[in-house]
Amino acid sequence: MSAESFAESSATTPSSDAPLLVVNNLKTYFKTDRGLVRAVDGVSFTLERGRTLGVVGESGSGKTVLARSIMGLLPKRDVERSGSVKFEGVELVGADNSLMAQYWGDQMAMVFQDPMTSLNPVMRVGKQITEGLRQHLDISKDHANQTALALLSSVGIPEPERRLRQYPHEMSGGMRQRVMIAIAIACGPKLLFADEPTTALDVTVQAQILDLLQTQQRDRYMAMILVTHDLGVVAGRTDEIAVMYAGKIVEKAPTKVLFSNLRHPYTEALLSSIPKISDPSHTRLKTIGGRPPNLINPPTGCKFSPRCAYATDKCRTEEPPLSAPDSDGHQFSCWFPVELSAKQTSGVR
Amino acid sequence: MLRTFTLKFLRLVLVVLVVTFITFGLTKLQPGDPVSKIIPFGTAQQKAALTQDLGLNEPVYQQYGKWLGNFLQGDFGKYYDSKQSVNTVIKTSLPVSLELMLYAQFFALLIAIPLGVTTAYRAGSKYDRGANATMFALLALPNFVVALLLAIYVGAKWQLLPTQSNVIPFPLNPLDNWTYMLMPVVALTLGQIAVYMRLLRSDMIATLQEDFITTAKAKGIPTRRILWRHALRPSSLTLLTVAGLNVGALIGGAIVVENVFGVPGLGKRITEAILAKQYPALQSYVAIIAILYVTVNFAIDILYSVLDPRIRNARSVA
Amino acid sequence: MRDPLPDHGEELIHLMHDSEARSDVPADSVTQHFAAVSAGTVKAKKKGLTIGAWIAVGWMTLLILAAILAPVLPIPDPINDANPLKAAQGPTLNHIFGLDGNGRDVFSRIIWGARNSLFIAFAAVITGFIIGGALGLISGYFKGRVGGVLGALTDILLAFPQLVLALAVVSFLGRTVFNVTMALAIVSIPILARITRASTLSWSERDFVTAARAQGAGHIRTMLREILPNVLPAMLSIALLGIAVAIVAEASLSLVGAGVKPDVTTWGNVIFSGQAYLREAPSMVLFPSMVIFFTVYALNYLGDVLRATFDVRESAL
Amino acid sequence: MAGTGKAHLSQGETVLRIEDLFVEFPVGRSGLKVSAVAGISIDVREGETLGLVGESGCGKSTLGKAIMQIVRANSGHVMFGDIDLMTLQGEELRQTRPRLQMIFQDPISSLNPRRRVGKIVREGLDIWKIGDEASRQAKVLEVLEVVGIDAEAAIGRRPHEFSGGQCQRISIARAVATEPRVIICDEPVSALDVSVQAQILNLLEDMKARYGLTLVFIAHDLAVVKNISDRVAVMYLGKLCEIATPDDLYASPAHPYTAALLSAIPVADPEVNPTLRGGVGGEIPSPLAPPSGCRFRTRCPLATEKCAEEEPQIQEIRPNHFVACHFPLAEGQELPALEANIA
Repeated sequence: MSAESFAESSATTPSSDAPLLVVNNLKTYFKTDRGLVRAVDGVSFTLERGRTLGVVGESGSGKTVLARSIMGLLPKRDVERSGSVKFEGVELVGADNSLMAQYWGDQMAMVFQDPMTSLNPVMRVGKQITEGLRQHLDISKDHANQTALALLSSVGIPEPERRLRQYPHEMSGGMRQRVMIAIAIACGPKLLFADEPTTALDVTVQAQILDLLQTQQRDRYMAMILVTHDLGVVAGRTDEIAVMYAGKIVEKAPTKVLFSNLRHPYTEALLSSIPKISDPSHTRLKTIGGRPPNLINPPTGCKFSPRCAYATDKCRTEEPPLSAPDSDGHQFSCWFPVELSAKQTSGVR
Repeated sequence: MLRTFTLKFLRLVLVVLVVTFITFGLTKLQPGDPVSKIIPFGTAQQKAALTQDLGLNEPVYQQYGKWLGNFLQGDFGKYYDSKQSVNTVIKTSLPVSLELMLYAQFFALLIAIPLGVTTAYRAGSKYDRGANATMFALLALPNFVVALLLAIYVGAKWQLLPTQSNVIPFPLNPLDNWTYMLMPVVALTLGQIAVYMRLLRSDMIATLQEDFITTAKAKGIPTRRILWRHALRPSSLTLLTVAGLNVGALIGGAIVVENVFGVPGLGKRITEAILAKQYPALQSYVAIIAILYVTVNFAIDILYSVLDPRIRNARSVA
Repeated sequence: MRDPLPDHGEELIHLMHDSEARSDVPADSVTQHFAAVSAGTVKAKKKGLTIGAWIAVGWMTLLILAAILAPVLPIPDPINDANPLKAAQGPTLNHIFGLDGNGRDVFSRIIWGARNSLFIAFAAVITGFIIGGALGLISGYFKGRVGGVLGALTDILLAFPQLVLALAVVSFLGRTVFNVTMALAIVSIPILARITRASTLSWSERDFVTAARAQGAGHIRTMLREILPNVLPAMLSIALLGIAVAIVAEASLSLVGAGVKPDVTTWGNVIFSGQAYLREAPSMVLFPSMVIFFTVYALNYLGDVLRATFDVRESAL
Repeated sequence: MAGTGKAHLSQGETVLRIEDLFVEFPVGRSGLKVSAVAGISIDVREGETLGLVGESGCGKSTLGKAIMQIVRANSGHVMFGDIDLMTLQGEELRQTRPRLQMIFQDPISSLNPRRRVGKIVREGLDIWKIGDEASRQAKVLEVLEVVGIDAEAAIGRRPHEFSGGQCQRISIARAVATEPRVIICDEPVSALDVSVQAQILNLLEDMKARYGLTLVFIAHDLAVVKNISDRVAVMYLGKLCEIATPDDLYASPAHPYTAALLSAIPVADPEVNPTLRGGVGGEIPSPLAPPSGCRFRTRCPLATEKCAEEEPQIQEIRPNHFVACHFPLAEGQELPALEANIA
């Protein structure tokens, strides 16, 4: 296929010894009329090259803000961002946009949720792909067009020549998301964010897009952060999963460990409230009582305590820290983690 | 595409017909007999002859048909008394008004677009708030107030520029032309700047919040390019339409401004015709303005569907 | 009870990405004026009015009170108390706004002018509000043939440049207060019809309208109880701006000699009569112009506040 | 896919019986028409929950609205008891409203932001003048309490003061207030977070038991539909593919489309390799130009020429398991995995 055309780009920087991405105590607060919204409230993790991290949470958990905060895509005004994001050892928190622009699209890229709105409606698809290429790689217009063509076929778009000349609205949702992926991988980034990349798509198309993301990620040895609310989406496609609640990571573990040995009551509740295809019809669902947390005046102690079935006074007053990783690399923040024996997730399917 | 074009064109024709008919009907609704107004002291015989002459004894629709027939053949009628042809008047006054409006439109957009783009980008900053507050005040400043202020100070008090002018055609003497045009153009332009700037600003702010702008940013595209290449085009589509529709306000403004400065344009001629009760002439003027207005908007409508690919191929996708 | 901000994190992101399709663009100068005015000066805010809004309310109250009380106020008669010997004077202690070309007190003429100008503007816009509102509500709600015909009707009315339409009506029918009011009403009907129609169209897409129909609510009940309360803020805020535009239009008509006859004191007539004395006594033009400016500014501002309070989106135009 | 035919309609009593329903929409001003619902027959029995499932553009929501007569169908019958709703107009149709209710997808949009919750829930009672003032008020309090809303506190508030899940509860309260026989639920949980979704699904089950309701449950999420339904109908491009009891349907789908849908669902189990399952490529074709014969054939790994020429009729392949396919999958037979997936 087209490997040569971007070989030069993906092989530019020699890998340094530092891990690809180290996020340390990242906080992102929004200033609003009603108070400070703690959308991301102290998140830390490390991501190695070529690995996949799934970030799972419900709406309001801060997962989308986290992705954009790491990438520096949030507006500067009314946003407080602190902590540290080191990309190959380079600190990105506090970097100005002109520095970030060298990373954006080149070193790190993002696929957004809604392919309908994330492409410029009045610009041809080809232009939207070559634009980024020509910004970062010093190549001719012709060369860029050739590369775009190769990219489109590599993301599985038939008749790429014709598609290049089309506008986004002339394509189906699945095709548009493929174009978005082509744009994101164009310059051979080392880190790809996929923010709910399939939520706006139909089930059958969703599977195709997830497969595509996975093959591209492996072929190009990209690290990927897959943000989603759907535990099913991350289950078979990630190396590690972080579960977010109220702006914090409440549990983080290698994917297989998390599903077989979950410790945080929120993860447990989340898993058991999803209807399972394998359960018989009319199976009574387990629910999580209460409401999602208020991010302006979050509850004291453990943020999940007001909704937690196991909560005690200690939970309501003292906030549990994220534990150090155990031998499996499993971390969780809970005073009274779910006991292995009490697990009710044997039939997770 | 052709089908929509035809449909829109038919609509245009229909609107013009209805508009001219309503205008025509209005002249018939007026109290009193026009003949008595033209020759109040004429004999009964003279009046009857004039009635005959003007075709006033025919049914309204016939009169309208006759007028329309003449109008379509380019005969816009005559003034009652002087028998001066409306065509001659239009020939000299319409270009003046068009020049005035074109200048106003051009300068308004020239100033408003960069202002709109930069304030949208720096929305909430001191610069933005300052520009915005100024424009908000300008919106409340009727153009006759601007015109009168200019006339009082620049014209009367400081005598920097001539008021009560004769417009020198541009090809004859560009400098004179501009000297006479400057104040009318400024009076007409100020309010338009505010309208366009605020519109573009709010559209740009909305566009800048769109996902595809984040996509462009995430591609590493420089801000300048995002603003001018990615955001301006989708935002300016609304501006384009409004600029077309705004021709209506511009015409109204031109009438007022021409009167304040005595610019011999169509607006001045219209008000003269009103005061002299020159109804046939007036009717042609109104018809010409309506046609001008509807045609400009027709053209913009077409231009719009050419510029916005979503509309251009709406049918092929659906 | 919903928490103040259950998921503001995402909400802010959504705010950043609030992409409402702007299918409907403002179609005439008042709606443009409206869109331009409402293009976000006043920040959406907490309950209560800002200082600016209070000043605007104060100004309008003062003006309306003066207009109503004009006959009992201790001011000279605007028409008959003429003193040709003291024509066209600048401001003095006795005549704070000066005297006009006939030696009449400009201050008194402005107050009486407010009486007539505000009456014309309010009456015109209220007429437009009722007729245009009804037309817009009906044509937006019944999208079929009825809506099409009414929509076409408003489009035709809108195809006239407004001032030209008003000029034509007044010059053909005569320069009376009634005719000027009607001319401005005719101008404001299609504007209000259009805004109401656009707003109705977007609201009637909402599920709660379908839900009301599914409950068995008739058309009239649905229109009046479900849609109208939601459309009203947009209508009111454009009506406020419409009044501003009508005030300017009345003055413009007078200025080109096609307004109400000079024996009725309106702001337009006051300015018109001062035009001949620009050199001698610019105050004759300046003061009424300033009053018009403040009034239009106040009305624009209040319209904007109303829009921000009720979150009327410009895209709903 | 599928097809037409009525083999699956039961002989006995039904609450709703839809026959040969066609709904067409004009496309812009082009003069073209798209059939959102293209000849569907289906019935709903007393007290059951019928699940309607399919991807976007399959016509499931249009079908729901056409049953409600909110969208008027072009032809066909909608028998509600003994009455054909399609023949009713104006006032006669209005009279059936309290017996047939609807719940919508977007809980925020389905409540009037300018009215108070008490008034919203009372609307039906007020329109139909059911009972006196006191009994209406009592009914409002009752249904609000039943759906789990603090009634006394809620009636004076406006919808924006409630969360999405609570708004959906209020919608349900409004729907049951007039004591309907049937409620059409149009994607009632797809706008909600999973934790709230479970609450609403449980609530619907409770309401059904308490008020003896019959539900038509429209959704795109197969797991949700399975959880709540007594029978599930799968739709594709305006036609019916397959209809069966959920346990049977999900265990051994007979229509290749059903099988593809099922295999595409992401499973929350890391042991399952998602790329090694069967599936289908491509996307739903434009409803403007639907494929000839079986509408699914363009994406079907099993399609033959026959599928292009002949539209399959609905047939019973097992007791209470109907499918519209020329080559239905046998029990245990799996859809061939996509080559692209294996590669």
